Amino acid sequence: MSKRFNRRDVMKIVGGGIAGMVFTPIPWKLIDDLSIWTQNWSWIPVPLKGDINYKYSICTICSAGCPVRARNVGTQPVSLWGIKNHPVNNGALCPLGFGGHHLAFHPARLRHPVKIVHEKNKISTEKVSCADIISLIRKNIESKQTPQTGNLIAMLDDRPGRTVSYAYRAFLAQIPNGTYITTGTDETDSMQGLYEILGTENQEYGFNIEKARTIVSFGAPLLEGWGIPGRMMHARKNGCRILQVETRFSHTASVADRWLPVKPGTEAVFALGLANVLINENLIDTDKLSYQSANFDKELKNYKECIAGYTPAYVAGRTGIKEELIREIAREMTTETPSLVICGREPAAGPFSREEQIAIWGLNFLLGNIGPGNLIVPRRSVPAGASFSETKLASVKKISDLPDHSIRVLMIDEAESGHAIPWQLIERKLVADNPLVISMSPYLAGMTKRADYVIPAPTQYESCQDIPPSFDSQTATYAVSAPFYTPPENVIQPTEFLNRLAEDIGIEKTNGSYTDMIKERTAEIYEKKRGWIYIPHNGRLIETADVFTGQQFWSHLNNGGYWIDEPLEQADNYSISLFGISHDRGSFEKALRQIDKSYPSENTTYPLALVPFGWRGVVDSGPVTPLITKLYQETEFRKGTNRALIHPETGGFSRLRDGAQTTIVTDSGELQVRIEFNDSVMPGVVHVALGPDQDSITGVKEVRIKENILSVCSLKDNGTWRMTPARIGTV
Amino acid sequence: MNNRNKVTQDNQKHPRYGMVVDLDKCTGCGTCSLACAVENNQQPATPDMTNRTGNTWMRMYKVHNGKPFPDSRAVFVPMFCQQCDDTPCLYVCPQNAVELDPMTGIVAQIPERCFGCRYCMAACPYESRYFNWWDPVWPEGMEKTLNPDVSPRMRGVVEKCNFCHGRWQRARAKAASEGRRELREDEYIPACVECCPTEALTFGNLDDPKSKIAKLVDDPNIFKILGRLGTKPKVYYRTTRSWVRNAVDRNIYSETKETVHG
Amino acid sequence: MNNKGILFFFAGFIAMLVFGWFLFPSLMYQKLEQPFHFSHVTHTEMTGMSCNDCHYVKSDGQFSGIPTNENCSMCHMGILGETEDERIFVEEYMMQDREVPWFVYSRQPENVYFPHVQHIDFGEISCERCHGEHGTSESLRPFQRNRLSGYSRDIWGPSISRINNPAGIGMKMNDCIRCHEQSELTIGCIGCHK
Amino acid sequence: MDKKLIVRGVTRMEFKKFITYLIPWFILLGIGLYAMYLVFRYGLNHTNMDNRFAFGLWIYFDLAIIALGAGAFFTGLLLYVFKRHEFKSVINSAVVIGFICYSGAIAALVVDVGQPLRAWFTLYRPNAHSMLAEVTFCLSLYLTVLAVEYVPIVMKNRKLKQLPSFLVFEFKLHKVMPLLAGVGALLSFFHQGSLGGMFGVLNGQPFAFRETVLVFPSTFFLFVLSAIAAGPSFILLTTWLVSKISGKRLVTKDVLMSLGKISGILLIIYVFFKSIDSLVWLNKTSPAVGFSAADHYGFAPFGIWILSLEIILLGLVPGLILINKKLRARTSWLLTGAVLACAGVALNRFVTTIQTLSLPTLPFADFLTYTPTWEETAIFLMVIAYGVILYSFSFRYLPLFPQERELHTK
Repeated sequence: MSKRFNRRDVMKIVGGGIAGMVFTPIPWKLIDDLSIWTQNWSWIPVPLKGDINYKYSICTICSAGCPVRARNVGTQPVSLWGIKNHPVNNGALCPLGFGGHHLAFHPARLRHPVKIVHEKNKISTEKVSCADIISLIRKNIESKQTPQTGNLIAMLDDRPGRTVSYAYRAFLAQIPNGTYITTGTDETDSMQGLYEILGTENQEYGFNIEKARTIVSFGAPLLEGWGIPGRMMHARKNGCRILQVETRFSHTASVADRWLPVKPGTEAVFALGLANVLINENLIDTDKLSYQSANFDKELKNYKECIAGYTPAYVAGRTGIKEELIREIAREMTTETPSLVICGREPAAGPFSREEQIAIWGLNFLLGNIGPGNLIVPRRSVPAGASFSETKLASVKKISDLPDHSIRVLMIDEAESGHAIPWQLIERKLVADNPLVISMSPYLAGMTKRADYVIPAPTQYESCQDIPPSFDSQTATYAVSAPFYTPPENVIQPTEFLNRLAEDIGIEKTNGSYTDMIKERTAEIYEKKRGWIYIPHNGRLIETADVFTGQQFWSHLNNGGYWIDEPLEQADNYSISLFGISHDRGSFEKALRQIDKSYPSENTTYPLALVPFGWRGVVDSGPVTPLITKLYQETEFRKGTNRALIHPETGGFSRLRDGAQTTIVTDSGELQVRIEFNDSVMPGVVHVALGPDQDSITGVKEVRIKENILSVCSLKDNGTWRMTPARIGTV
Repeated sequence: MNNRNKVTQDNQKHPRYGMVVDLDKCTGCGTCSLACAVENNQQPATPDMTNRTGNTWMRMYKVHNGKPFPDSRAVFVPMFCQQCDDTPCLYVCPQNAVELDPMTGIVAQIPERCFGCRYCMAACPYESRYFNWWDPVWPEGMEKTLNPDVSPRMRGVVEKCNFCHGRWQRARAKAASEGRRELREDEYIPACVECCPTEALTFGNLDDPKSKIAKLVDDPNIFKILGRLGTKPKVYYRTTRSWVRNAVDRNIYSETKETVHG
Repeated sequence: MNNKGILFFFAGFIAMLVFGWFLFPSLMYQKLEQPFHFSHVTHTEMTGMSCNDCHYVKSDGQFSGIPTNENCSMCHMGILGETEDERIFVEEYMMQDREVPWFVYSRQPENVYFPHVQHIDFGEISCERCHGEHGTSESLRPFQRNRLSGYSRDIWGPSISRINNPAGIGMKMNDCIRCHEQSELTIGCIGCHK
Repeated sequence: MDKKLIVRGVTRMEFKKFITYLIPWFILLGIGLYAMYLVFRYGLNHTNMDNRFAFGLWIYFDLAIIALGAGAFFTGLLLYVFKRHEFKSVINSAVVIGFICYSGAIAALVVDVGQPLRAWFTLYRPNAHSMLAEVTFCLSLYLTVLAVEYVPIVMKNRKLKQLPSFLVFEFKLHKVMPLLAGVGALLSFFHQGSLGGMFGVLNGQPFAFRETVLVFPSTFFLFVLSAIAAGPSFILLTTWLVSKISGKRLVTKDVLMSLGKISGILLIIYVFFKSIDSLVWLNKTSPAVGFSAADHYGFAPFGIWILSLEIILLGLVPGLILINKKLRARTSWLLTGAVLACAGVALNRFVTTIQTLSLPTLPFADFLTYTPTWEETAIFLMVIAYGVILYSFSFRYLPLFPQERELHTK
């Protein structure tokens, strides 16, 4: 011990310590705790804990209004489910509906009024106050504009019929040049042709899908979220046959009983071909039909002359469907009865033109489908509520009816129809110098990206909303989407915004809160004591007459109840005109020829037919649940934005690889796309996908305005863009 | 493995859950995928996630008949863990993170025991196992919508469909509070079965001759995908169309490859 | 090695043993005080409440756990008694409508599913077996949190070596398995893992 | 400056030059460590592996270097158990190469798994059925054996030799060498086999699945056989390469020829069994589950040529070259044979890992391809750099080739 303590001694102590450590818990506990630590990293999210309870409400993502049952932890919904055997939709919910409770936390959510700063290809936001926006609008309203430069103060509402829509109209009626517009791209718009044939505007019609054995669908994505999605699914489950007339091998076409891939733009020709067979082979019941039209004989004669040219041989040449098959389909329509013909729309490709719609809906008349008890049934309208019944309302206009460069101030309502809306459709109606575009939206997504200012609106399940009947509903229905939680602090209800604006410019405000307006509307429905109310808690239908008080009726509705009207026994008078009231035969035929001519011919600069496609609700418009990536990005089950599908044998692409980046060129511009060879695409056609708004889903910090296929589609004056001549790559 | 022995011993007592997918009914709406993701706390994709690195326990395929336009037909095939009785992934897992559950017959994957060697993924012929290539990230606030019955996974582990066993646990607790040890047929069904709008999916106890599924399995149009591999899946598919059968299953020799989209 | 070498070696060896067995455990765990003290005895003896009044199995089979403000509000609308803890509870939590962020001694990891109902009804296990004499405690002992894993000391159990842990003491997976094996219960991983 | 450390009787390059030569390798090591940090911090999304291509470059690399590293145990077996004393001149080098291969493989594996902190679960509660559990056990045990075998070589360093207690220890270690060699051989046998078995047992992957021979799939034995066939060739190659680079004669030529001969004989045996195995698999095992040869070899670029290349050009041809005494005697032929043999085993491991995962099993799945990311490549190169650096230091300071001194003084 006398020697100095040296380096070797330290080594020995350390050695002893290391040897000793093996006999202590240190290494063993550390190794254990470290591995447990990997289960418990601070960045792994932890679900809420708490009491599990259930609440009922209605989904407001699209106009279908599907009832939902929310499973909550405390007050926070953690999942949404359909309500089994619900009379409205049989308990089905679409994939978007399943993510409805995510939308409040969407990465693109706005929580404060903002000004949008547009830079090249990208946008950023600056916080502003609501008062700033209001004073800007007031200035624009007050400034004296000459009609030449455009002076309309417009409100764009793509889901008319809601209480808020009436509030908009009442507001607009009070201010000079106030105009209420819809884009006319909703599925409801595909019904216009039917109303033209029936010569009625105030009478609503719906479909008795449950009764149909066969549905001939012209472009309607029946199994992908058409109408109230659950109804069609249910009908399909019960064996309803689907004949899909559509150029694209869509999901519906893939599983339909027959896929009839007509050349793009020839759907109406195909319909007239079917009419030709129906009439010439005497497959229609003329005696029965003659009751439905005042001057039936004349109409029929006229119609016969018109379709005489559309012989199966001619139609086969035009559409690409074999002559014999056309006959077979027509016969099937009268054997597998009752059969319904539906004119729909591919969510991204735009509606059919008025004439095409008339040609297609006309088949229903020949099949005797119209009228109470048939497949296309009249239904009552839902009253607007006491506060609007005596107020002056602005009339409903379609945006394509307005002259170009006429809108000075455009306010956009957040609720979208779920269908694609090309921005040019709106842009060309705005004045050239400094139009003011204000969006009332919870998100920086879809059309809001093009606005100048955004008023943050409440989103799904944050405020009371009402649900007018879906366009396909066979009776009137009404439901109220009850909120699950309160919106964030700076969020402003659109009606509240209107009230502030009204106060500022000194016009009359609406009475009470938005919930009160909805309550008034329910009171009016209750007054009539018609129909039933479905109570989701116990699955019972109660007769409205059996509900004791209006307050009770309201409380049922506010807890997920669904009011369903009685079927209408008798329709208002209608007088069928097979070319539509406002159309004579000449202009009808001319319009069809026009469409015919627009089909691209080979050996021109633009030899291909460009047809966009998408999925209802996900066509780059509003936000959807971030989990939609399960069907797009993570599986490619559905095609993402700017994916171009062509047949490998479509001429001139021998240089292209599958998956290559290339450009699509049309008259309106060009767009970068990724090519995908697909041998079920019609040769000569190129389909380009519109997918979800990827930036907003994945929460990318820098929001880009990405050009999509709609920006190169050529927009017709009638508001359609179904087909555009195009070419691929640089020549 | 002692657990496997237990399964065979106790077979009479415990249910053996399975599923039947009716391919003729499926319309490819994709609801099951989303309902599964919501139920089982699967994270949304990160910006660079692809269809090869995503996490889709319930995955939809669009399978083509191989004929070009205009004769193309397609069928939608929901593909998820086939819950094999002769479980390829179980035999290979080095640390018992996979188990054939003795109570239910579910092939259970315990992510906390998994160290991410991915050997099971190489072993699975159905491509139904998913690795967490990324940290689980939800948009801010959206983690509040997580299902409390399912624990979120961390990066670096494998996960897969487990017939929503969180629902099974809940159902058992409910039954226990009523004094029952066994579950009634409709008390426990996975999220995908509950949400399917066309009732293409049927779930139940394969060993209970009275159950709906046991009757379905007797149907001559029932088959197992890659049944010849001998992995004995408990998920059955059904179709009456022969081309669907040929495109989905390798029951005959095919020299021509079927093309696939989706 | 010479004697001196052996001596140094053992000095290191013993020092490490002392450190490992006595100092290390307290370094591993962080002691945290509960937001305020709660006396189980006061609640059971003075008011005659039973355990089941606050901790019970709900109709869907789920265990209620620690009562929420809603349950407490039946009595604690205003300040009862004069203790500081009562004041904190009422003023800082009840009145502000905030739930008390209790540290739960027996909180299992997120991936564990523990159904109380099966253990109480079928297993006939008394609460004390796992929770000890917590129900008759005067005040709340400090919560010990593992610095690495974040879990309660009660999961690991009081003995750092985990040797000879009696049944019900320690709530790691092995403790569960041991009890299940003794009662010959067939249960797989997903019986307890979610 | 480090003269005192260098083995007595041999010359090594200047220290500065030595360091300069190592700099690029250290740079590679550094890049690899950065890539490793990225993977540990952010997860395996930094690789191009995916849910179907669950294994990539790293697993392939592991399988390949473990096969080539088999030279270590096999030379040890020949020397200590079969008393082939001529291999004493390469055994030290072989042990170092073995150690590098195995430790490198484990380093790559640690990055490859998603949660390395949980890897000990395998040892704590293993699944006895899993080939990977067997691999893990054998690999970690054998790495220990290699480390123990490495120790006496380190202790032969001039400086360390001066410590008397080390000398005693080294002497004692030497006595257990035959035992270690035997244990090592047994462990190696099992883990080489298990690595082969890992794929052979995959009854869900008809391309990989093989018939069972004595409870193990046939690939179990084929992997052992191919590894011990290629191992000596790899020792041969490295010895030649080190000799070229250092400009020293390290061993006598007969040692290299002897290695080549053993490699050749074993290759011929391997090719024989591999051919039988392939025929049985293509005609019986695979068709029984509905997969024809066309299903396995119908996807470009993996045609049937890859099987022919593996068996004939990289199996039979080097085998024939190496067993032919005349050809073997000529350095160029000897090296060609050895290179082909090593390439053959590398190709075999490639086919086993990469081709298995490329091929679709589901009738409606796609054929997939895979390219590693820079991070994967960097970590792969890092392991190689680590090997080069460790070997360089060993070569400089330790007597890896006992014959060198003799040959030097001659």
